[in-house]
Amino acid sequence: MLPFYYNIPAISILLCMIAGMIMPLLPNGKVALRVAMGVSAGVALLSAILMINIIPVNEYFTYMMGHFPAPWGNELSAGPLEAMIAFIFGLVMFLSLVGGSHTIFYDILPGKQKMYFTMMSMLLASLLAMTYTNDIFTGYVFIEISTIAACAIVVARDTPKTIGSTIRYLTLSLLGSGLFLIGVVLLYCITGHLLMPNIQEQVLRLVSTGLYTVPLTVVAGLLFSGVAIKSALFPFGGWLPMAHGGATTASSAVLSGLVLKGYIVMLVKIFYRVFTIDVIRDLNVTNIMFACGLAGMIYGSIEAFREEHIKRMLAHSSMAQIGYVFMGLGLDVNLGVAAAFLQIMVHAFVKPLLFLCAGRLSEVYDHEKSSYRLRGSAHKDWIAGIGFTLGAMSMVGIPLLGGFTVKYYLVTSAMMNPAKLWPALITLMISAVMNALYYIPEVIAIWTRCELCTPNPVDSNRGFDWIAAPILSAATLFFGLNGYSLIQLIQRGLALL
Amino acid sequence: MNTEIGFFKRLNDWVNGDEDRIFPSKNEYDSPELPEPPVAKSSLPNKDILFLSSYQVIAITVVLGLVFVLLYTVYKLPLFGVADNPAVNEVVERYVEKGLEETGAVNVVAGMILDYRAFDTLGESSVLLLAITSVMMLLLRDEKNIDPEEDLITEHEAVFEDQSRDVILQNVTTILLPAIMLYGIYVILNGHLSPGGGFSGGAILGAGLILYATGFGHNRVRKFFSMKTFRALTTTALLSYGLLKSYSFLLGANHLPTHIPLGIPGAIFSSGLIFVLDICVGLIVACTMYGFYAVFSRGEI
Amino acid sequence: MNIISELINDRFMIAAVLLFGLGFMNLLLQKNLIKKIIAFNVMDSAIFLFLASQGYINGRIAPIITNGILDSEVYINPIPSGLVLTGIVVSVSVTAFFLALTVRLYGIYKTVDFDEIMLLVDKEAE
Amino acid sequence: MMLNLLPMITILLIGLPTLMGLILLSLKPKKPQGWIMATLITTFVIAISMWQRSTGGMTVVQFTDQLSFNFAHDSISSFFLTLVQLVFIPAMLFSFEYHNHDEKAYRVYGFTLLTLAALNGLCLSNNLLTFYLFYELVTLASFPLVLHTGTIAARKAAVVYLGYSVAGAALVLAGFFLGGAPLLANFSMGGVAVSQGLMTSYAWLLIVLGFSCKAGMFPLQSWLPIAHPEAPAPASALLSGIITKAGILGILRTTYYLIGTDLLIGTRARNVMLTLSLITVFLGSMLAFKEKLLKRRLAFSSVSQLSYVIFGMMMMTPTALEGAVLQVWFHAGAKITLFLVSGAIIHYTHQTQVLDLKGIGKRFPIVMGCFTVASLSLIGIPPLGGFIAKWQLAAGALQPGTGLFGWLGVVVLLISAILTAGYLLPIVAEGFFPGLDYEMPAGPKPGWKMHLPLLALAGFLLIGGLFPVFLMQPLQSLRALLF
Repeated sequence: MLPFYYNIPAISILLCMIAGMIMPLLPNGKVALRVAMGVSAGVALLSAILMINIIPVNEYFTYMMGHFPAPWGNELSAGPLEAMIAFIFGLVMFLSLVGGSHTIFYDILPGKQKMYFTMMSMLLASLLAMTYTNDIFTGYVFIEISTIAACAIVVARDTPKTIGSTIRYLTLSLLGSGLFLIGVVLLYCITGHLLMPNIQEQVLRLVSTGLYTVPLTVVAGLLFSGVAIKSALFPFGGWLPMAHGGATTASSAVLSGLVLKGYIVMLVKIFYRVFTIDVIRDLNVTNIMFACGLAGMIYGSIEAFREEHIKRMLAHSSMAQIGYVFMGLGLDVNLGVAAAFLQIMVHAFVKPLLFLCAGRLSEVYDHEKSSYRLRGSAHKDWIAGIGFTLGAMSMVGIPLLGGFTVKYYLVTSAMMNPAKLWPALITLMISAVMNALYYIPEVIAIWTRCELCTPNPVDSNRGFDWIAAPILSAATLFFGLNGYSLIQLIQRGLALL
Repeated sequence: MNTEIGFFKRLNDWVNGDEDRIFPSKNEYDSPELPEPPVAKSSLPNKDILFLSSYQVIAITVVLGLVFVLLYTVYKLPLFGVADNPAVNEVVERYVEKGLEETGAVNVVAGMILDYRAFDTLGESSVLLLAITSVMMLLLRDEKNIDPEEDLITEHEAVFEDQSRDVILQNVTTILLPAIMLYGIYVILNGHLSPGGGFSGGAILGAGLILYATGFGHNRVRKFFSMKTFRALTTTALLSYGLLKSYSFLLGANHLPTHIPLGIPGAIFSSGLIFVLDICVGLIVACTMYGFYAVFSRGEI
Repeated sequence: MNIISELINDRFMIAAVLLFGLGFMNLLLQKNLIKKIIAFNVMDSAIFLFLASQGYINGRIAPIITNGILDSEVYINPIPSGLVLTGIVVSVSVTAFFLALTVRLYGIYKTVDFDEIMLLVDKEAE
Repeated sequence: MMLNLLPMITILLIGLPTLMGLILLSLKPKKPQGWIMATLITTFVIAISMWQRSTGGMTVVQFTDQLSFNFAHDSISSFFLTLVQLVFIPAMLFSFEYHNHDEKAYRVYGFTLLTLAALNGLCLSNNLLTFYLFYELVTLASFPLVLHTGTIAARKAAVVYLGYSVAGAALVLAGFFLGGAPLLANFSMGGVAVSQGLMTSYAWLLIVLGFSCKAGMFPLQSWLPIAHPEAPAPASALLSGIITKAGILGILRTTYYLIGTDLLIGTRARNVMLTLSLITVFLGSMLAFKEKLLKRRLAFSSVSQLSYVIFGMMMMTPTALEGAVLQVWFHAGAKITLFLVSGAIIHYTHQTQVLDLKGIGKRFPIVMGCFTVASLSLIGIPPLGGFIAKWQLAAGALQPGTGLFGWLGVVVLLISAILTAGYLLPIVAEGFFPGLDYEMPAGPKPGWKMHLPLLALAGFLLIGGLFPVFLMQPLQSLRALLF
């Protein structure tokens, strides 16, 4: 009989899946929303318990899904890092649902709301599974689940634009999962295992004997490019802005904040637990990551600068932020990976904050999304205005906020690798300037009073969706103030992977 | 940026800060006097064509490169059909040699996907749920998805079907349907004993339903298989699947016995959960297949 | 010579790779959405062929223990078959989703040409 | 000292203007003038009362073991702090009359107060991180001032201003990250002087370049002539008089309080800075000379004059540093006077071109009198303040051991002084002696709210020139500490 908290990963995944399955039986969308919110909050709670239990003792454990240990049965594995990520996933999903609830019922037809929440729960389940899995084939299955669910929550709004962007999104995602699958298959062919620890020992044996080096490199490349397509790394990111910009607010928040990150977390886990990071660095995959990351930072910033539709602008900026993550991973130093994870966490809070606030602001002038139509909206909805301002400031990299901490640690880790110092530094600074150039005018715009514009009457039964913005802003501040201790935690977690 | 300005002109402008030709000055929000936002990307088509031409070249080169890399990899991989490739290891041995006593399934593959690696299969079945849900999300008729002429066509078809049924099809259906259904059920129930199982059997059942629908029209099917029954069946099947598997996952992980009798290997009521799970999967697949057909053909079940 | 025999020996895997490349390229290049879907299915089937060929071992039988022989030397590798089963289901579901999107887009724009649709979609006023 | 005033004055100097500004922006009171003046005078009194006192550091937040959020008040702080409070009062008083027909005036007042708060925080901050935070805040708070009129040109100008400032800040950040440990320390007299070698000097170069963007040094000067003509006159007066000084303070802090001069003397980085500053001195004067638009001419003159300061600081000799600080004071006074005068002219005659200012002196004798005093001080004619500043600069440049740059600097300073006379005095001459065929157009005259500030500033320049001791004495003690 294991202590309870060992069961938490499995329980939280199964909880989300079962919640997704019972959605069709629920009477209406409101109830479904409550269930989905309850589930994600529950996941956050459970993961918090898990964190409390394993972070102090720095424990890493594997968990059999069924009666059979590795290498025969499926397994999950969890440590401090996974626990933190899962906690953030649950919490942010909850907050996005809370903050987007009003818009969901505006954007999505009543007949489809239950299906929408099915998708949301399944999406959370797949994200958790990708975080926790110890078995690459399970990883593949849940990648597919998250693909379908993500496309579905984009298309749920059901406008021609969303359908079109979804088909673009789906096509590229299929390419990505195809590459990932063939990578998994090749890995199975040369190692004969599907569970990470067993593959790892085989891989180490192969590396030591020099057998199958070419297939190994190809596998690493395939897995990386599959994930890169799905997480919108620079050359493959064309689908992202339309998809994220067109979806309903909660979907955009979840997609930009969590889904893109889920794949990266799994990729890092594969790199650490399957190949071991040193092998990956010998195979030069990190250099590709680094280059693509830098390119993505510049490209995303420029595109965002040229965009005037506010949500698409945020989506472009997500591309740039993903570039930060891959740059951190590509730096070849462990602190860089930790900084990348810090960026994942910070961005998982900041981007939903921006999306939710942008959604609320756009509701002030009946769902206008182009920036100039948002003028003065912050005065009508000052909570969202302040939230958006904070988020933008964090993106610009004002001290005391999360964004600055991330930049600080990225550069600190870049200092450890002189070969990549200057490109990293210069690109970071350029993209910081670009961030300022498209976020600050936006902020000024929403705070500039506009006499000609006629705001909608504020409807009274909005419920509690205003609560999300303050919590997310608080989280941003928290990351800004406690960066140091968090980096320590993350590094301990990485060491255990 | 107009291009005819020479570099030195620009440099000069920049130094004494004249018109900002160098600095990309963006109107952060257009003036309120503008009645409409500038209709974005009027220059899109030709840009897009340029993009395409280069895009195709890039795509072809990328794919060719990929194919060559993969071929080289295949050349490096272990030979086809030899017994001593790394994939044949203790995992396979245990699946084959202990599978019978541990899962009670004669069909090792069924034992593997439904017991050893059941978590994957759970995910797989929920993929089916997601698929049918998203298809319904897209294609169910509602105010955002109305196509009058298409509806007209469907109406005419319905009328046409009611008046003149295809006699051959109907008779063949009446003869074949019982056999198909029986066969499907057989495949499902024998999932743990013989090739096949929930997925294949479910597909057969779904095919039978589709044949019936084509022969006798949806209204006949809807008499016994309406939206309500569809929801109930899929959800209950999937739920029971999920709950049962969660039960065995959690117990198994905590090294507790599940108290589910494995029965005599080879008997029809054997191999514990696998039997039940096969039935659930079969139901899910059958409903999904028919659901796809119905929703695609007329946007309702 | 050795290479030739190896090529002949590995024909399934090579065919699988070629099919994969074919599907991949068409998925990228085809303008017609239906053809894109077909290409996607070709790609997946190629992967399944690859897996199945990996699982096969000369002179062994399917892993269904009817005659009570419990020796792994007799049967082929069951794992790839299971993976193929999973993969097939996934690809069926994705295909259905893809087709549904295509139907909707055809209903809106009366065309299945991906590029045209994308141009029209980008022109949509939101 | 007996009791630590620091927390109180910090809260008052930063909090009070912030509070007032936010109240103005949110409530839009009809008659805010009294309140604003009360705030400004309060902060002024506080700053004066803290004159030349130095306190220990006060840590507000401790981020990591090294990074902290820290305030302190020392001699340099009080120099800049007092100057800031000193010039905000006349500028604000002037803007009351300048904006008397503008119903959006509350926006200008509010953001001006916010800028004041940010500048105070800048003067009080005790390490580079804090400094950087307030530096960004200064940019963000002064951005709407440029944006105020809301015309397309103003928007472009605002975005240009934002872009240049943020780019500068990014350079600072880059250098801050590069420099690593020595830059995380609190400011201390003479710098920490750890011999970090090349990396530190390049980090210093990055930081100083970043700050000098705000101070309008050559590669990054273009925002001044774009932003100033668009901003309302009091705002542009503050921009070029004080906000540019934020960059100067940054350079001073990094050079004398973080890295330490003895590490930098003779490095390539320092030579680069010297060269750039001299180029800017010359270039600015030339451009101002050929410029026809009054406010742009003044902006270019700021570009040139501010590089005097940078040159003085880069010489790294005690006298030159004195000259730099004096130049900061007197350039602020003079340039604000000039901009306010141009504002008065624009407000009452709507003339912006230099050529249209014929006979303006006959119309507004007092105003143009102040203009004359300010221009004389800017050129460096005794007995006005500017003379002392430039004298000290030249003397510092000619101190032994300065080498080639010393001589070069003096020459460039002289040429630029002549050019300054060339682009400022014709306005005065044309203004007062338009010739016989000039008949004075009738029109409204500036009221006391415009006259009083101008007279006060002119008087400040004169007194500063006559009795510089009240600045020299603390400067003597400062140089004793720094060198």
